[in-house]
Amino acid sequence: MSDATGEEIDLASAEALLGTDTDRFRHDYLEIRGLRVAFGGFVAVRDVDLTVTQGDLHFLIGPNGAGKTTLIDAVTGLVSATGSARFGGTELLGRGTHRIAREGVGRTFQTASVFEELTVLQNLDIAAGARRGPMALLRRRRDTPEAVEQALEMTGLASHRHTAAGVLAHGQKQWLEIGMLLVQDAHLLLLDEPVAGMTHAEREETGELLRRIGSQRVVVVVEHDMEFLRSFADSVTVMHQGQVLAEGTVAEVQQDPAVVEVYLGDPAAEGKQ
Amino acid sequence: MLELTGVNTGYGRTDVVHDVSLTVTDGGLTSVLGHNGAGKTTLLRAVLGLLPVRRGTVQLAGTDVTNWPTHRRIRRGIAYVPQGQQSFGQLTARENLQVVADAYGAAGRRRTDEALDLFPVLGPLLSRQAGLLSGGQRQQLAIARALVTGPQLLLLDEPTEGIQPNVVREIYAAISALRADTDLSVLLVEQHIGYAVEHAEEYLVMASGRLTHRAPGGAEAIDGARGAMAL
Amino acid sequence: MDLLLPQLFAGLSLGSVLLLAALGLALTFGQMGVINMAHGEFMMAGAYTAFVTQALVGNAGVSLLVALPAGFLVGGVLGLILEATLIRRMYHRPLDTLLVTWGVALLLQQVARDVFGAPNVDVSVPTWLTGAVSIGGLALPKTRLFILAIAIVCVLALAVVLRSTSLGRRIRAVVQNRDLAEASGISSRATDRTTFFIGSGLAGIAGVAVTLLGSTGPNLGMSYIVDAFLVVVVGGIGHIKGTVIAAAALGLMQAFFEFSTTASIAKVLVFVVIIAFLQVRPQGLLVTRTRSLA
Amino acid sequence: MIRTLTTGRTGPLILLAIAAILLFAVAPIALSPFRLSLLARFLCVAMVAVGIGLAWGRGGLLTLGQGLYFGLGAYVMAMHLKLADAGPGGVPDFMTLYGTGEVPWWWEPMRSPVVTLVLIVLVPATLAAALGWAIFTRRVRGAYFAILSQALAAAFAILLIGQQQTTGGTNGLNGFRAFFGYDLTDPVNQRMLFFIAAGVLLVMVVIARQLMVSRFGELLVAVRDAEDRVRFLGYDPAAVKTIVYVLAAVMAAVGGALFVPIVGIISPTDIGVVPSIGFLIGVAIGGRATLLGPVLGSIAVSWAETSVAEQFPSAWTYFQGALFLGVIAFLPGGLASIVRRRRAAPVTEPEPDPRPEGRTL
Amino acid sequence: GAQVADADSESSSTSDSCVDTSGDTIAIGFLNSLSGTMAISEQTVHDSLQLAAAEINADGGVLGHELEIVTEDGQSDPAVFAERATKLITSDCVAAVFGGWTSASRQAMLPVFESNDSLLFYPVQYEGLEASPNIFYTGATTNQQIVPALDYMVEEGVESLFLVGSDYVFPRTANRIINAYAEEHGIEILGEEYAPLGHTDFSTIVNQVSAAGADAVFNTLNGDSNVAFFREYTNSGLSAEEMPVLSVSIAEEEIGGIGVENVEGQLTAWNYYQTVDSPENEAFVEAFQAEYGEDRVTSDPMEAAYTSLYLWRAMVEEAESFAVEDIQAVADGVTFDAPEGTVTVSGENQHIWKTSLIGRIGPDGLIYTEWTSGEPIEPDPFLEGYDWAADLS
Ligand SMILES: Nc1ncnc2c1ncn2[C@@H]1O[C@H](COP(=O)(O)OP(=O)(O)OP(=O)(O)O)[C@@H](O)[C@H]1O
Ligand SMILES: Nc1ncnc2c1ncn2[C@@H]1O[C@H](COP(=O)(O)OP(=O)(O)OP(=O)(O)O)[C@@H](O)[C@H]1O
Ligand SMILES: [Mg+2]
Ligand SMILES: [Mg+2]
Repeated sequence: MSDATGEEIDLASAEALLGTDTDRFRHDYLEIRGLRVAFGGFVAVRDVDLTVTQGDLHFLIGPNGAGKTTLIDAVTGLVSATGSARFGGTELLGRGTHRIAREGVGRTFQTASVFEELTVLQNLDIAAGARRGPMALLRRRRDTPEAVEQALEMTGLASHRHTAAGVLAHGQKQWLEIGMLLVQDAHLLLLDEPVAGMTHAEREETGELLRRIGSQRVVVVVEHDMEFLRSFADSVTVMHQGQVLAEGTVAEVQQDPAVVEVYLGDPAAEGKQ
Repeated sequence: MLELTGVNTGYGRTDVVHDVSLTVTDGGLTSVLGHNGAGKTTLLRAVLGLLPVRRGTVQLAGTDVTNWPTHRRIRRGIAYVPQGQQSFGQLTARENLQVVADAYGAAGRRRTDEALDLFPVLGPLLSRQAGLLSGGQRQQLAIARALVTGPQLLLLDEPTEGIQPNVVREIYAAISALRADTDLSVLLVEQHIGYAVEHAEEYLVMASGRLTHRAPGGAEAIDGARGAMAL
Repeated sequence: MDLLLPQLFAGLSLGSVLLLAALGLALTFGQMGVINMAHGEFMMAGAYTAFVTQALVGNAGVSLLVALPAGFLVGGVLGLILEATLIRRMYHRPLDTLLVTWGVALLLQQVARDVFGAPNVDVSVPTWLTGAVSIGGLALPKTRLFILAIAIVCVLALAVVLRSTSLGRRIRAVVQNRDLAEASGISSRATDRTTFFIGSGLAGIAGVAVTLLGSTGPNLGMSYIVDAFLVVVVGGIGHIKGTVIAAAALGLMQAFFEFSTTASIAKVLVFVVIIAFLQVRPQGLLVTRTRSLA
Repeated sequence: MIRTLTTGRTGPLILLAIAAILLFAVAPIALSPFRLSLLARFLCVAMVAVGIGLAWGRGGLLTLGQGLYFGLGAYVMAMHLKLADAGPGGVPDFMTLYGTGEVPWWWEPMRSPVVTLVLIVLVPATLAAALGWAIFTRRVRGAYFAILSQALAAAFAILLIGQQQTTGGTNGLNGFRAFFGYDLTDPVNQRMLFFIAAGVLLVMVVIARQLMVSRFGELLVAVRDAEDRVRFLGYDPAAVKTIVYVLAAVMAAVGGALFVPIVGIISPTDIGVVPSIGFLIGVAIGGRATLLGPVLGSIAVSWAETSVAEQFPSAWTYFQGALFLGVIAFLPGGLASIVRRRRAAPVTEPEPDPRPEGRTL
Repeated sequence: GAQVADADSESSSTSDSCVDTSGDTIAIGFLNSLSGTMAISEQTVHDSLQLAAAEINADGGVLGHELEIVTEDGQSDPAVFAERATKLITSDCVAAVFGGWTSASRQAMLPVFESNDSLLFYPVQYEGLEASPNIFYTGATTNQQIVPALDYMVEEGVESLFLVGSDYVFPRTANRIINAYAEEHGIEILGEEYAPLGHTDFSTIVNQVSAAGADAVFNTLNGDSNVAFFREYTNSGLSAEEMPVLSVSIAEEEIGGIGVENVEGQLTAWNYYQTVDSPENEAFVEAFQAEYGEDRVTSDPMEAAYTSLYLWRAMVEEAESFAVEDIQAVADGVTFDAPEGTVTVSGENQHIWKTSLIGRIGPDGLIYTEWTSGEPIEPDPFLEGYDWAADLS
């Protein structure tokens, strides 16, 4: 599948990378209860309950400023929050960011964030290595770990392996980030607008990849692209002003007048898009 | 309005964009499409003077501006909405607009009000630090900031990325309206082929830094564009 | 403790000196991110300006009033030259500015030594500033009151410029995103120069002011630079208000520690307190909230 | 050719071997005892530079306060030499002259040579670990860290100066007669000191090299570039930074410890703000992110300082100022960047923005 | 001329001197800080050393050899002093080195001169408690400066003192001596404060001085700090009439920087002032100002440095040899009619007999002798001749 320029997602490699251990994450689920985030007097997220299980590609949508990113920030320890967010039976709130990550929680950022000075390969290798012992860290990397190799193939960045990540184009960085999540062996993936800025074909590929990942891991995707959502979402939560506005399948929320009102807008006009 | 002839540009010593020529007519809209990493952003940065043009020329309303500093080009009537929801993070939303409006006196203040009318979301957020806004809020702020300069040529780099669907439509409606009212020319980089091709006079497809396809726009051209992109 | 009030004044007065020294840094470092180690030498240039004006004007009273704006100009012009020749290339690597300007500082010191001679020169205190004002048995040296006044005027002026003028907004915009500022029609070159001019000019004023208190010699800058940076850091980078509070706090602390221990121990204690303080507030007194990675 | 030497897998080893031959075989023959002990002093400074190269060049920690650790190592060593000179149970001369004539309790451990050697490493390591951990977990970084580290060096120097009776104050500690039983005035022993310094430096370079090519080295660069991002991968950046900070501290301390018998004095003048910044210049000039750059740079700078100052006394300041300015402004990669052509992986150059917020892109 | 050693340069054994006396010239080293914080003071000493060397060369040199000066910069760093001293001795093969200012620099150089058996002439008043056979101390030791100053104060009826000093060895040692003296003579010490070198804010210390209300202040502050101290002192309304300050580190050079108006009428203790009335001094001041400008002043350390070179010449000519051991052998009793008066080398401790002078700062910035010990005082660096000082060392 990967073409000469290597700039395309290779699902076969994803298969190899993910297929290693099919039912390892069978019992994982993310459970958020009564989550509340306040910045000074402003409450950005309030009383959010959300349950996401493995095998369910879950989408989180809502108007700009609804609190989607803030929710992810809270779960990953970037902002402090009250309430509860449990994953695999472990309470995440109140822990340090890197400890949460070690619990198997990974995320991407709304603006892609990779190690600009390191090569693509080094980026992936670092992501793969958080559980390495000190001795392994002090040794030189002799060969590319298998998972890293597969991630390179999968993200179509194999030909860029020695390119500094900083010079990648926007979309390439986003793929690299997803690749880093996979080699990091995250069981819970929180993706903040992962297909923003991608072409239609690229979206399709990324969507397929996410679907594949979602069958084995817990995945939450924040996205504004309704077409993408319709194609790939299993279930959807709509947030508005920090609260959950609606929940259900794509069809259900699309019918919800409140969602149309604050988010989708006039469906007639939408047809034109 | 804008004319590029044989432009080469890039980073460090390597060229990323090769031999691109394009024209945006007065009041016209030209779209640039292309895969990730094709060089679209790089091209826009060269038009703005943020990157040096190593070969070729950039003409703005008949004047050769190839070697002008960026801010002079902006004063000449270009406005830019960069990719990635950029703002002056530690200034408040209001100051983000003011800092641009300052240079235009009363006209700047008037256009600030107009831009705020266009993005009602921003109203209650004006005194919040831009760096604290959500991604979509920042993107709307970025477009507003561009409009405050009262541009004749608008460079838009994936302007609707991260914006909720109904607002996306409003933004495009607003751009159409502006083009109708004033004589605004637009150079648009987009991934969403729909608007970009339908309303364009001409659309171009880039791949690996070169133009691989160019054709007149229009609703009927969308399928053709899809085909060209898939190549 | 009958020395409570005099010590309070001593602390505030030391604070005002620190503030003057730090104010320009609050601009060039706090706003622009340039770690200008030659700031102290710009102060020194201001001090020598006071010396030269005195030699030209003769009358110490008049010359001080002439020296204040002259010092501002001298400091500012030195800053401009530094910005245009070196700093300009280095905005994307702020830590390196520290080392380059350190080199500049060394050069300026040696230039001063060669031009004015190694020994200190005498800048006389004008007669209308000699002696003390007595308030309720408390003798407040006039020079210190004068410096307090200069500090207050400078702070207010700077605050107004940054808060409510378009220059202030431009300065902050350029610092935060140079490319975006250019692409919004702001000339980052001109803005940088203006900012640096004002920041360095303030150092010049500070230099003129401290001639009233201490020695005017090639080493003048060195004695202020570390403290001045600490003031800005403790105050919180980019916050003039924080700088003011920090300067007062450090001044008072030094004065009271010094009173109950020795000046050396007091200095060490102040450093220890600062380190402990940064444990509690790693970004200084006033913090700009951000969404990291947003 | 040079490119393969500095970047290849075996290249650095070859360079190292050449360096070893130069140091162990050529220098002792070619140089007079005076020049040899000068070179020995340069090697001590180069040890500090190796540590700075790791911490600053790789880790982005601009540490302006290495004088603190240099001083700790030096003073521990100097205290031992003083006590050894005084004989068992004896009191160092300056204490009787200027003080109470009693040896304070915290001097006592340094009577033992073994304990001294352990403390030379342990004291700075513990202090750096404690400070580093405290500073880095609170995410003090960039310019804040630089200025804080500078203040530390300043505070340490002031503290030493204030303790005339127990630390020698501004005079520092000097007038050592013997080094672990070897007469320091004997040129043979001076030569032995040179060999020790050269050996220690080479070991440090080997350690630094191993770190640079290891995954830890990559992690260090990652932390330098995007500390927050590293956290989301499950690493604790504070730990990474603390480790390299401790390492740099220990290298500085060992350099300081050897400086003492070689130069014959340690005083606060050698450890305050000014010398601390002085340590950086060689690193910057050689190329901070390279392996040998800091070492060669700092030796070259020390050598240039001495010869310029000998030829044109007082012109050294101009020269030093110009070096700082010229190299860093116009040659940020140091001299190494001239030698080496651009590599595929630019693990060199800039540092993270010192300002607390990140740019929005 | 006497042949001291073979001229094989950089010989491997450090204790053999390589001084070359075979030619027409003889090399001597000047080692002063020409850069860094101490350049303020040491440059002046360097100037007067140059003057003395030029005069001696004009006068036919030393034992028929013209002086060839090797100048090194100590960079205000003791370690550099030690290193440059080694270089002067072993590479430049100088017959003697003149320089040093801070005690730290002297102590750093001491082992170098002892192990290489060479000579250092150190021109600054210092804290005593030292006597190396390889160093000639031509400035005052404590019993030639501090003790006479205290004697003077007792004579003037001072009953209480406040001690202000910089935080380093000289003030700390001086103050120990003063405390011991005070105890013996019934003087009350009302306070003792130290400021770090280069300290610039003296409001707290002056507040304390002013509150304590002593009869006088004994000031051992060094360098720049004096400027800040005296300005603060005057500005808080204290004056020489009310509470005189006796300083031991302020010479004519420093007064310009402090501003005469801030120190007029205050006291100093030295062995030389520019105003000393003697034909030798008249000649010295004239020559110095002719060389360096009418506006330059001369001070005690400059004079001591100037004298040190002449003393060395006198000793060499007495010994008819440049060899260290020959010089050491004849040193005792060698005299020179210095600008400050006749000085004599003490063979016992390599210090020199000097006359102590208490001076008062005049409105013209010069210092005028107020009181004199009358005759040269024998140097006693360990204060062995003073009972009250028995516990000091
Ligand atoms: N640190 C903060 N301080 C104050 N307000 C904040 C902070 N962080 C976020 N906000 C506000 O919280 C609200 C939610 O922001 P968030 O980024 O979560 O929105 P979002 O749903 O991700 O929107 P978008 O789709 O535009 O990315 C916004 O109004 C934002 O301005
Ligand atoms: N700062 C830089 N330095 C070096 N190369 C760069 C830099 N920025 C981008 N590039 C390279 O230039 C090429 C074009 O990048 P550009 O950002 O222009 O693509 P784009 O078409 O805008 O892609 P996207 O749709 O993802 O935004 C990419 O291959 C990228 O690797
Ligand atoms: Mg968001
Ligand atoms: Mg782009």
